[in-house]
Amino acid sequence: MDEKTLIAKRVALELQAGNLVNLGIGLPTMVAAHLPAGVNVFFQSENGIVGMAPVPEAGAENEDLSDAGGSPIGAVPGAASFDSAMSFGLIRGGHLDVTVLGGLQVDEEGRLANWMVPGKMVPGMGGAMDLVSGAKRVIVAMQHSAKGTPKIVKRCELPLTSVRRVDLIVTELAVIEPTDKGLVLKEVAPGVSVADVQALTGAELIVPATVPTMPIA
Amino acid sequence: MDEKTLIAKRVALELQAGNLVNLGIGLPTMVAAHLPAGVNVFFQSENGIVGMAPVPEAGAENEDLSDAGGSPIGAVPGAASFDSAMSFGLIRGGHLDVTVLGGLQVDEEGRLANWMVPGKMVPGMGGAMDLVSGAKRVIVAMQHSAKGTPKIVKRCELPLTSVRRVDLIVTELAVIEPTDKGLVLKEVAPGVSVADVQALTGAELIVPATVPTMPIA
Amino acid sequence: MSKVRKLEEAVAMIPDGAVLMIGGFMGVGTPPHLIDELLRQGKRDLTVIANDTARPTVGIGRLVSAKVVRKVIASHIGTNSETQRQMIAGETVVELVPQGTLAERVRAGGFGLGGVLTPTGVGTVVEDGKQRIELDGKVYLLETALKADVALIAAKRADYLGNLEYALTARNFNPLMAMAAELVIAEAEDIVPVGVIPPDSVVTPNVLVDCLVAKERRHG
Amino acid sequence: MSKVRKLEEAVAMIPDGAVLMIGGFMGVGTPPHLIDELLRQGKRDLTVIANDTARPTVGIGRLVSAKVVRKVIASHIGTNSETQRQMIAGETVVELVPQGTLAERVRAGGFGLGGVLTPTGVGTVVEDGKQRIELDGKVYLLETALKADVALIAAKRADYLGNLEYALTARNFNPLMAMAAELVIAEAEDIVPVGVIPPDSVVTPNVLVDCLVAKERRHG
Repeated sequence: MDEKTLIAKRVALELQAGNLVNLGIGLPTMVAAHLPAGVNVFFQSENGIVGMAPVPEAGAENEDLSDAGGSPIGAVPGAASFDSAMSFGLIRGGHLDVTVLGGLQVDEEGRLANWMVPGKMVPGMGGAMDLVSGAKRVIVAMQHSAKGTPKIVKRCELPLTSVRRVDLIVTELAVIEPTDKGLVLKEVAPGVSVADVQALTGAELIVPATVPTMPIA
Repeated sequence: MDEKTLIAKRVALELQAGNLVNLGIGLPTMVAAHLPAGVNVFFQSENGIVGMAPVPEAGAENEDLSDAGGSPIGAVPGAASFDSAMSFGLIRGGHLDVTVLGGLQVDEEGRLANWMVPGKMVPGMGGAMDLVSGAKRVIVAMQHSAKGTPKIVKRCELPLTSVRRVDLIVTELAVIEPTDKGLVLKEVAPGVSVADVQALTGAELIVPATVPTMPIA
Repeated sequence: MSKVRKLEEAVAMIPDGAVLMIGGFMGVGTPPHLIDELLRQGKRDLTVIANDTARPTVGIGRLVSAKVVRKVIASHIGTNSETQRQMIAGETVVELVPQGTLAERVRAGGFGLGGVLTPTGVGTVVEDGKQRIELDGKVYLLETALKADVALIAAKRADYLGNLEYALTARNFNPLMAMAAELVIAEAEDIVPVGVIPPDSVVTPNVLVDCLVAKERRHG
Repeated sequence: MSKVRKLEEAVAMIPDGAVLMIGGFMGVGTPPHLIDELLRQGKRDLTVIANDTARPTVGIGRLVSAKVVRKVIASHIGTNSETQRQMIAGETVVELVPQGTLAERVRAGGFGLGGVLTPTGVGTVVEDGKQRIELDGKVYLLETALKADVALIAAKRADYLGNLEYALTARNFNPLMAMAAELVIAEAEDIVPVGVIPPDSVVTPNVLVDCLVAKERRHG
């Protein structure tokens, strides 16, 4: 299994039936394909729909129905569409159960930076700041390091997305939970040791007596 | 012609084709029946519709379609319904061309009091404060005095509805325009003299060289 | 996962002393069976946030007449002499809020905003105790968000997931309140299979509704 | 009083240097013929308020590529390398606003609110230069209203009075912007007789629309 699939599968285990979920562009989008059997969730796309689905088959696209990247999507029966203010009312108002977002850095306090690299990449925050500030649960799904440089760091050097502490970090090496005491190592990936994780992490990890392996087959 | 009909007919002359108009409960409601021929306006009811109309005939009422007083209304072709936030967005956002409201007092600065008599009448302001603050034009339609006591006064004793200067006052005796110089007497009713108006007015009127008679047949 | 519950089960979830938002405007768009059942179960000490209290025998007015309301936050009580009497007699606390401000305060609660700046009420008694904020030479009042424990919603049509549609002026405060409460109970005139209401016609998305009151059977 | 105008007449009303709000999200819900005609008439020095600038050859991105935009206020430009290049080169001013905040600022402009208090952006660079307001121990940023000279709206269906309906995710910022500009020009895929669109399906009431662009004839 490649690293991204492993991350997506592990994140999918966090979703519960009936949840309203927003998946960021890129890796987080893969989560939708790995929902456990019987877990039906509603996916929101922040451009204005609850109930987005993949396009059912080639030729079934509609010009007025797209995801936040502008790509064609489908809609489940019972979907609802609305304007951008309502869409972010759902996000900011605490009605979104889970958001899964990519990350550039997460620090010891669980703060995420994922929207800008000064002087290099200025894409804009899009909906990320609202999502991280407003969702009931924020899960960061990202690779553990970028070309060997840790992405989990003592203190974010990149501009923050929000000062809100994220709830969970899922990487190809580990599951880490930011708490008020620090970053707790909750699980390691199959075949990965605690030492492996710590070696690629730029912040101190709190390591419990036993660290289970991710329940991914 | 009775006094209220006179007032309603005169106010109706202020409306222009295509205007979005909100009529308050009571006397202002009568304005709708006296629109000049060819002047089509849209009436808003603040409980959530643009395009309200009288019920066309007995038996054509609908339980889900009422005015701000809860009485059955009709709807013109091209009507639109919406929630209360949108309704007041139209009012507060400057999209409402004219509001016609009743008054308890209007003072020299053109400030209206129409929602409360402390210790006696505490109905609440309903939509009045938003209407007076937000409409492009505010017309007060009221009887000139209450049992001989002037309702146009030097300074309102009753709690204000808004500090915004209203645009026009229409009574059974006169048409008066509040300006930054004071209250200007614009018209008198048929058979009424300037002295008659001043005698029943509790504030100084600015009287131009010629004061025409209301163009009401 | 149908959200449909029996009327008595739905209302049993509401504790005495709850802060309720109740949709409707002079009774139009107020959920009639939920009001009936609140009274039947003898709920008390309620705080009601609503546009008005209708008339003594209509909609929210029935709760006021039954003296189960401790506090009312509304834009007017002028059509209900009993609410006025209770207010003047000090039996019920009444907080009057301009209608457009009430709509925005409820919306802010549901949309995760702390409040809004409105010109309405500046220079009037409504200003008392509020922050004045000047922007570009214009003065506004800072009006803060309202939230509730429970919202009682009247819809025209629902699907079994809880997507809601409203009709004409019966919409009023309902969709705003459906965003602003911990527990959202909706009463619909009709409940249809999922997929019957087109996405563009849904005004309140199903994820906001916790509980849908079963309608009474007309057939069989 | 039909509001229908020829495309070139409608766009001729827009002066150079105008502040435009343009609906759409990655081009979906952006009025294509209005963009075409802006370019054909050589409008310039525009300020564009929009969710994004799509891609260099799509929607609002075409205005950026033609270098007729002086300033962009948007939530992201990540999909348009040309906007990024112009920003870094100092050719175009880009102001980035969180998407939900942008939606509320546009709405506030149209709804007559001075602004809103949002938790989004607190403690980030978005906070720079803004008032922080604390309410009940929670910190918010005061985000102020945005208005425009002209709004360019894409609708699915209009009637001849100007009532507008939208489809699915092509709705996005359109109804908000239709409230917030002095002049509102709407392009609809279809224009139907008055009365065809039911009142509950109208999202933008006709009184907000100044000018409706005629669609091209398919028959006859």
